[in-house]
Amino acid sequence: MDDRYSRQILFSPIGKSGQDKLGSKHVLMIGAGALGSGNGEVLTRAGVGKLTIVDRDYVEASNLQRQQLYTEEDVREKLPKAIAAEKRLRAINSEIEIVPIVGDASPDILEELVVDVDLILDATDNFETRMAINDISQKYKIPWIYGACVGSFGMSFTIIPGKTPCLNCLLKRIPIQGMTCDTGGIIGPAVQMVIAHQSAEVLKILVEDWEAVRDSFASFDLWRNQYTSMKMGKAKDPGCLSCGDLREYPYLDKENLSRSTVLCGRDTVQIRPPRQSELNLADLADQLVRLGYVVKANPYLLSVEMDEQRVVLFKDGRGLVHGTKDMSQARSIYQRLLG
Amino acid sequence: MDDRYSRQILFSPIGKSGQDKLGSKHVLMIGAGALGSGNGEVLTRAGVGKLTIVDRDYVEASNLQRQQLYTEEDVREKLPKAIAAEKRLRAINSEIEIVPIVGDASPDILEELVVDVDLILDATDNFETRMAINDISQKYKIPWIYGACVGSFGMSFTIIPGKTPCLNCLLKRIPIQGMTCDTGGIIGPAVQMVIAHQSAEVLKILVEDWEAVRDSFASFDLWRNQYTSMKMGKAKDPGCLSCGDLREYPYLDKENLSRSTVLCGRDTVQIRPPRQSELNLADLADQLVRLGYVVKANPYLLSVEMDEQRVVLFKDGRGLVHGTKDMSQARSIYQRLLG
Amino acid sequence: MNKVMFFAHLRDAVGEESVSVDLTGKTIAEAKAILSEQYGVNLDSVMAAVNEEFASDEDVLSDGDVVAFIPPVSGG
Amino acid sequence: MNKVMFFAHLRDAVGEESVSVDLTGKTIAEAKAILSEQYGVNLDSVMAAVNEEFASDEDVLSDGDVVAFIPPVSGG
Repeated sequence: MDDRYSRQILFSPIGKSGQDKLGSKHVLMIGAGALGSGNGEVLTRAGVGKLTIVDRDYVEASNLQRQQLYTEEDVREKLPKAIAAEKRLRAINSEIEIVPIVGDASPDILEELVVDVDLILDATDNFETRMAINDISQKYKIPWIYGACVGSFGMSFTIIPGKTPCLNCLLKRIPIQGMTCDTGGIIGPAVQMVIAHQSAEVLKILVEDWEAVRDSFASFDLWRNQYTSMKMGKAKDPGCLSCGDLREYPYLDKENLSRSTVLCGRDTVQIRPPRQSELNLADLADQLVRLGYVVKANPYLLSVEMDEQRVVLFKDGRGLVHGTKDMSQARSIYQRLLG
Repeated sequence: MDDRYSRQILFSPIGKSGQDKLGSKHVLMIGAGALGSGNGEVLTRAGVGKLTIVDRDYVEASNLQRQQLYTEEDVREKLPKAIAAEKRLRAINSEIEIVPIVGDASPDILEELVVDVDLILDATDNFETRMAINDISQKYKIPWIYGACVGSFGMSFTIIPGKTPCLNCLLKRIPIQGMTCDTGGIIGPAVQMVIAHQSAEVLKILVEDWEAVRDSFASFDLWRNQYTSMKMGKAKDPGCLSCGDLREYPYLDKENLSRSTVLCGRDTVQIRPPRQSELNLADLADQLVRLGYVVKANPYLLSVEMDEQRVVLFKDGRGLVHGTKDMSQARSIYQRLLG
Repeated sequence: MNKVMFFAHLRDAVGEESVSVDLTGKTIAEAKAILSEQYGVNLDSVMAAVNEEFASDEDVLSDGDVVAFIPPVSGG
Repeated sequence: MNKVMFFAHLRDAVGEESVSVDLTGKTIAEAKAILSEQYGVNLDSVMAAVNEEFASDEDVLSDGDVVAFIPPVSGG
C-alpha cells in the first residue's frame, strides 16, 4: 500500500525521516485490554516496525464496550486477547511485525522480552506489573509510558530513565485497593483520551523528538470537564530504590512480588499481596454489590462469586481463588478486584 | 451478550437508567473518515440504539493510518466508507441498528435524515457541511457536536440550541482555505483525542445529564503539550442569522451553497465556493508540493494532479475537477484541498 | 486559606470538587491527615500537587496555595 | 504589555508559541490587523480568546490581558 503513511509524513515533526524511524522501532506493549487494544491499533496504523503484545486474558462480553480490536465472534471463541488482537492488527497492516504472547508479564518474562525493545507501553491493569515495568525500564534504560483510567477519569505520564522521576519516586510503594474498571466502571471516551496521550508520546519518542516529550503528569476527567498538568521536576527522589543513586530494583525481587500458590488438592490458588496491608472489606463489598456480584462478607473476610470462580479476600489482602489451578488466571481475577 | 454493558452501567452517571436511555436514542453521524470511524466505534460499543452514518467517499490506502474501522481488504475492494463501517460495526455489536448512507450530506438530505434524531455528530471534513449541520440543528432544536483536527491539533465544541452559541456566532462566515488533513497532515493520537471529547459529550447528552455537558470550547495540541478551554458565554450573538432573533438559516439556502455544475461534454465538474474570496495560490501550491503532488501554478490559477483527476483552482476560489462527471466526487476532491 | 481540589473517586467521597481549608504552615503529610479525618477519605498513596507542581509529604503549605489530590488509578 | 499566544499552524507561521506586544486599548480587530502585518499571518476567521474567554472583534484589550488566537480547523 503506497501512499499509506502520506498524511503522517506530511506532519512535519514526523516527515519522511520520522516515518523511517518508526518503521525501524520495536515497542513492547504489556496488556491488550482497553488501553492495549486502542494503543495497539494506533501504533499498527502508524507503522511502528515491530509490536510485541503480552496479555494473559481471553476476550469476554464485558470487554466489548471499550476494547476496540475485539468482536462478538472473539467472545464466542473465547480467544486469548493477544491472539485476537494480532488477527485484527494484521488485517489492518500486514507490513509490520506483530508478536503476540499469551501469558503473565512477570519480571522474569519482562527481562527476557526487553531485548532490542525501544519503548515499553503500559496497558496493564495493576500496579504490581507497573512497578516491575518501572524497574525494568530503569535497569535497561528503556522509556516507558504509564497510562490508566477508571470511570471518566484518566492519566498518563512519560518516564525517561536518567531524566524524569520514575513511578516509584511518585508512589513510594504499591497502592493497594486502587479503583479498577471492575469496581469503578469505565466509559469508552476516557479510554480513548488516555490512548491519545500515550500514543502521542510513543510517536515522539520513536521519532526521537525528545524536546516534544511531555514532562508533566496529565490527568483529566471527561465527565467533569477537568484537565490538569502537574509539573514533575521536584518529584525525582535521589534515594529512590528504583532510579536513585543506590538502586536495588525492588520490584524485580521475587521476595517483594505477590506470591501465588496452588493449594494442594483444593482446585484453589492462594495469592499474597506484595506488602502487608489492611483492606477495607466493607467498602469493597459495597462496590462489588453495586456491580451486581453476589457477595458475602463478615468482618474478617469477603466472598464473591465471579463466573466459574469464587474469590475469598481477607483483611490482610490475602486472596483465595477457588475453582482454578491456573495461577495466571487466579492472579488476573484477583487483580481485577484489587487493581 | 449479557454482561456487555456491565462496566458502563457501573459508572454511576450512566447506571442502568442511562444505559436504557442510550439504547433508545438515535445519532446521525455525518462523515465516516477519521472522526467518524472512531466515534462510530465508541458509540456502537456503548450501545447507542440507532446510528445513521452518511459518507460519500470510499476507503483508500492513505486512510488506513488513522481511520480505525478499515482494513487493507476494504482498500482493495474500494468499499464505500459507510458500507465498510457498517460491516465492522455489526461484527462489534449486532444488537443495535446501523443505517449506512452513501452520499453527500447536502442540506436537502440532512433535512430528510433528521427526523427522530436525538443528536448530530460532526465527523465531516469541511466547513460548508458544518454550517449546514449548524442551521439544521437550530431549525429542529437538535444538539450537535463540532470536532476537527489537523496535524497534532484538535478541537471540540458542543452546541445546544437555545443554550449555547452556535458555530455561526463563532465564525460569522465560512473560513476559506482552512488547514485540512490533505494539506497539513494528521496523526492518529490527535484523532483519538477529538473522539474522546466528542463521544463523551454524546454520552452525556443521550443520558440527559445536561449539567455535565461541556460549556467551553476545548482545543489542544498533543505534540506541543497544550490544552486550553475557552469560556463561550460571551460568544452568543443575538443578531446571528442561524440562532438569533431574526434567524434565516442562511446555509440551508441554495444561493449560499457552493455550486457544482457538470460542464457539458468535457468530463469536468465546476465548483463555485459559497462566498467570493481570494485564494493564496502560492501558499497552497507550496503545501501541495510538500504533500508530493505534481502542481503547476501561475498567478491566476493552480493545477494539481490527484489520482485520476486533475484539479484547477482559480484565485476567486472556483475549481474545475477534470476527469469526472460525478458532482459528489468532485466536491469531495475540492473540499479535501480547501477544507 | 487554601483551596483543596479532589479528583476521581476522592471527589465523589468528599462530595465536592473543591473545599476551602486553612492549611497554612502544615506539611502535605499533616494536611493529608487533617483532610482524611475531616472527610473520611483515604489519602494514602495519593499524589499531591501544590500550584500544579508535584509536592512531597514534607513540603510546607503557604497561605493561598492551591492543593490538588490526584489518586493514581490502575484500570487499563 | 500583552502576552499573545498562537495555536496550530499560526504558531508555525509566527515561529513562536507566544510573543509580547503592547495592545492595550486596541480592539481585537485592531490587534488582528497589527499582528497580521507584523507576523505575516492571516487572522481572518480566527477565534480570539482573552484570558481564556471568547472575545469578539469589538472587545477592547487591557494591559496584562492574555490573548490567544485559535484557528478553527476543518480536518476530520
